[in-house]
Amino acid sequence: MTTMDIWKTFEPDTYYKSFLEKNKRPDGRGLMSVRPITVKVGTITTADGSSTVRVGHTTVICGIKAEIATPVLRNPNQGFIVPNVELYPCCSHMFKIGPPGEKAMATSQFLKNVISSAKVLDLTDLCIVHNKLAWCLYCDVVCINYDGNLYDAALIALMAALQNVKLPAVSYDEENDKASVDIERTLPITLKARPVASTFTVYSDSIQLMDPTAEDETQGSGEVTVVLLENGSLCTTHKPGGQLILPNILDTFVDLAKQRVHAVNTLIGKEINE
Amino acid sequence: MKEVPLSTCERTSIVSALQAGLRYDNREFLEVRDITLTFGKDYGCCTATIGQTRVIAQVTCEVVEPRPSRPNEGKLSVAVHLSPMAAPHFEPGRGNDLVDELQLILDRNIKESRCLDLESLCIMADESVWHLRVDVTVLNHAGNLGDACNIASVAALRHFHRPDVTVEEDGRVTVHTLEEREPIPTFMKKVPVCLTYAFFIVDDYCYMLMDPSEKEERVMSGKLIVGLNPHGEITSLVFPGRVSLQKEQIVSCIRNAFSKAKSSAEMVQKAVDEDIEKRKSLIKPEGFINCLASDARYARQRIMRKIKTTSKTEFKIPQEPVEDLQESMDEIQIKFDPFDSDEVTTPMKVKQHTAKKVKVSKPREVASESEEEEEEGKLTSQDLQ
Amino acid sequence: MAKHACQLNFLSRSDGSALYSIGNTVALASVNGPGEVKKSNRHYNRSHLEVCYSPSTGQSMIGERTLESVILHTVEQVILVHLHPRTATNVTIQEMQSDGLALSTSVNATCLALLDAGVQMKSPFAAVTCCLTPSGTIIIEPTEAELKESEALATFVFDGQALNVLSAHQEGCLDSENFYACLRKCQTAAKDVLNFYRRIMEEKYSSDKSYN
Amino acid sequence: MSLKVGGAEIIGVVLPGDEILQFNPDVNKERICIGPGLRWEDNVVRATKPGILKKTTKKLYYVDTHQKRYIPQRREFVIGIVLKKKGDYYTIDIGGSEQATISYLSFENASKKTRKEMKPGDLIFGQLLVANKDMEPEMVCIDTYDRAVGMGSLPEGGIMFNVSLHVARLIVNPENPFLLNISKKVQYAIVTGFNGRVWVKAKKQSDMVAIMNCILMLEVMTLKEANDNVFKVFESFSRHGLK
Repeated sequence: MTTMDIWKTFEPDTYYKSFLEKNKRPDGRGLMSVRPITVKVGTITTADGSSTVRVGHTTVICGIKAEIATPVLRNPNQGFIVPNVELYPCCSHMFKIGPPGEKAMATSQFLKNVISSAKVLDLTDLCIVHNKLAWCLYCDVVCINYDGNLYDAALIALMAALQNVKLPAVSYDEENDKASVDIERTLPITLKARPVASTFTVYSDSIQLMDPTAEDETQGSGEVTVVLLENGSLCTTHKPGGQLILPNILDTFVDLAKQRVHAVNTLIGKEINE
Repeated sequence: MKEVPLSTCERTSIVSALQAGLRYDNREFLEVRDITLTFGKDYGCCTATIGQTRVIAQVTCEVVEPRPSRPNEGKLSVAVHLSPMAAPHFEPGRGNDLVDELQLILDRNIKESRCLDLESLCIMADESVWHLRVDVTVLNHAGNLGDACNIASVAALRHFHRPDVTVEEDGRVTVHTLEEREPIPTFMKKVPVCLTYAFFIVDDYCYMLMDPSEKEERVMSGKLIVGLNPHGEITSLVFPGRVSLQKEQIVSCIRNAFSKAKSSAEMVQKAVDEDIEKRKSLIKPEGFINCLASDARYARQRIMRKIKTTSKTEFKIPQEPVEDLQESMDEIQIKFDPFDSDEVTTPMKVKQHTAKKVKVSKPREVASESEEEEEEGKLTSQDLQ
Repeated sequence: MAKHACQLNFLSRSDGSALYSIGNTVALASVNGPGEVKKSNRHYNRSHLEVCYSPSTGQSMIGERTLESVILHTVEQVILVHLHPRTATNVTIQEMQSDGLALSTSVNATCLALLDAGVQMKSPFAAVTCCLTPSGTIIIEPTEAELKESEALATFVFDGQALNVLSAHQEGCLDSENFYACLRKCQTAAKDVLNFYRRIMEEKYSSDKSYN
Repeated sequence: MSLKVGGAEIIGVVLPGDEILQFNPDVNKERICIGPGLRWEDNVVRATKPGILKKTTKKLYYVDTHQKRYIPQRREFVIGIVLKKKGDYYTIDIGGSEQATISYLSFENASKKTRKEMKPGDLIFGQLLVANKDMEPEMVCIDTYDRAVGMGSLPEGGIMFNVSLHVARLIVNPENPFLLNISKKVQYAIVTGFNGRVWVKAKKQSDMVAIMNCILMLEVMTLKEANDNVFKVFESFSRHGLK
């Protein structure tokens, strides 16, 4: 064990603070710089759409399975999209075996919220036959390695996987009330918006960190996530408690997030086109 | 959090008060606490209070497929929830004996008694029926949850109106919102009533109480919960062990229950009908806002009413000279903190103040005993006679 | 602004409780603690906080769990947890009547229940919900019908000292200009809510003054 | 110990976070004391609890809060319920977050040979010797001179009930006009613990229950109202006395 490791083990707080005083983080980044992102699509061949995303060390896989379902009575011309996030103990010691914990549930709800707020999909596009058949997209997001900033990584993975989805054509025979699926002919789904999330950890009134690692998250108190669309409008702000923030700090967050939207979306676009 | 333990003193004093013929809240043995029913903004939402016990019931409905064995009958289910709100020692999301008992009572009383015409809940035989679900949540546990849960769920069910439906040609059901079409009321054939009797066995003598409070429930030897309806039918009898009763006692219990059932059922019917009438005449129902009174306010009302009903005559203050009182007070106003005080006070011989002593002693002796207690500045006693 | 109403000390068995209503939304919150804690939840340096939200209909789903986590993190920041190590504080919220403002009503009910219980905290907190209509106007504390029509909905929780943002929750798209307009409007509304709290507490203690 | 009612100046109702006063020990030479419900941080004294801010003549500031949950404080007198015997100690429930302990030697005239025997469920009136946030509370039934001074296990035949802590603080004072008012009707002995437990003993069962109901009135009424109603409560119970 080096001296630095010992310091980190025994006095994690002062160890961490000493970096911040020099406007650096333990991994060498500045306070507002982000980690490199890599995106791969089609990594799961059995799924209808999939992606693997790495944000620094955080690795997330998203697989989308399309199933045919019956629309609900209230909305007879709409399909479904069901995001679900799983955090297994293999990705971090923070998570335990058993029913989904608070973090997994919050992330699932966050994804659901973003999809509906940003109107990522027109659910009527997923309807095959009015009041009879519609697509149901099960989007399972699994974290393989957790090193902070799950919200950003999960949303990037979900968006990349959605763009990778190819739905088979379905023909419906009205007389026999039978549907047949043509696996040869597949069509991508059209996305109406491509939101990108940016998460910040609030350390103190004057220090905020963009794209936090797991260490940043434990040292800081509370996260703020802003989700922006390409046109710059805010589609979700999520701040579940934690340290107080002044309204003008939100301003800087939004400005920084705007730059990120473009970078992330070009990255996904490039990968999809390859 | 664990439940606060019950001391021997609390246990014995309740029993000895019963032996003296009175209950802590000055009720008769067979007197029930006040019952109030309040309805929410939506149909099928009702809170019931019995004294400080408070329960909320909410009815929801959905269209489901019927059971293959009963293709033309709707479904009805009741679920009881106990959260730490009811009392700190309940754990969220975990069942306990009390929940099981309440669930059993409600299942038998409401579901299995077939008080609701389930056939009227059928939309299309074999295809779709209504499933009514009653969720009962206990908000405050101050004894007799069985009666409270029963009354709340019965009132909520009677109050409930389900949305109107039309069946399409292809067999699909369209549910209309309440704005589109008048909703349909539920039809309840018989109003189930639930009454709880608590038994205290003291020296071969059995005291029977109705509507036990939480403290009485913790002390009692056993209880009998009678589920019945005013048409003379018993729907359930729950008699959790711990006490053995004579046949006559149970019979008298049930006879008493039947005499009360009618008024209880009418009370529920009246409250529901009044609220529904109001809804028809008013444009907007008020809901819970401003019409739910807190437990503290109920307690206050109860005290005031008790006082008013009993004291018509002017009360006479005992003719004790005020100076005497002052004197005795001066004697006993010595205070000190054993940790702070440096003054040496004469050590006091501490007597065991037994119950017997107080009873047989002359007033003066009691006074001297109280004076000793006064030395600590924590105990007060006034002797005036 | 919709009408706020509150009743303290609503339940006799809880250490603190409050029935709170904004418009037609009614929530009941109860607080117990600081009390005994289970071994598995025991922290050597702070009180364990648990929030449980139960909807009026059936079991709690993922939406309710998110609500719980928002309230938990908000309360955790405000109450002085380090003053009572090895204890537990339970907050239970019951939805009584819903009209679209479940989050802000529950947060405000929680705050008043904490005040009623006398739990030590840094400052009170107030939640305000607003929505943006398609025509671009901002409605503070809308009804459910208004929410259905609206483009976006935002809820902010402010602390009582400097009106800084404790929690924020947004659904639907807002451009940054509208976002700040919402934030400012909610901030002004929060002042009224905090004044309302003060009035409620003064009422509670008004009887006490006559003791002396 | 008990606070003299009227001995403190009432400043007003405060909410947590309210600034009470600026106090910088380097600048301000006069000393102040801050009591429960207040916190000194960054040279500002702020309230942490809602309640009535009071100030005594000795510049002691404190917030008088209505609450039900007891948080043990050193030197306070409490009524505990014996839970079990554990070696040389009894564990006692005092209504706090942790169980208190009492050594069997902490009773008057107790020695290793003549140890005090108590059964689970017995009531005990004692004082807290140790009570802070980091330690288990410890109770004693003797003062520094090894005298019981009224502490010890409570005799049989009384009646015990719970009240809010502010009601307990109110009636802990024996000069309280309310208690005196009750005493015009019956003679009784009362023991009040700061943890909100009250033990009352009188000759007749009906009197004890009536006293309990009188004291419970304070929960929902002002002192004046309750005082006016004391005799009416006794009247309503008197019919039982005849039985």
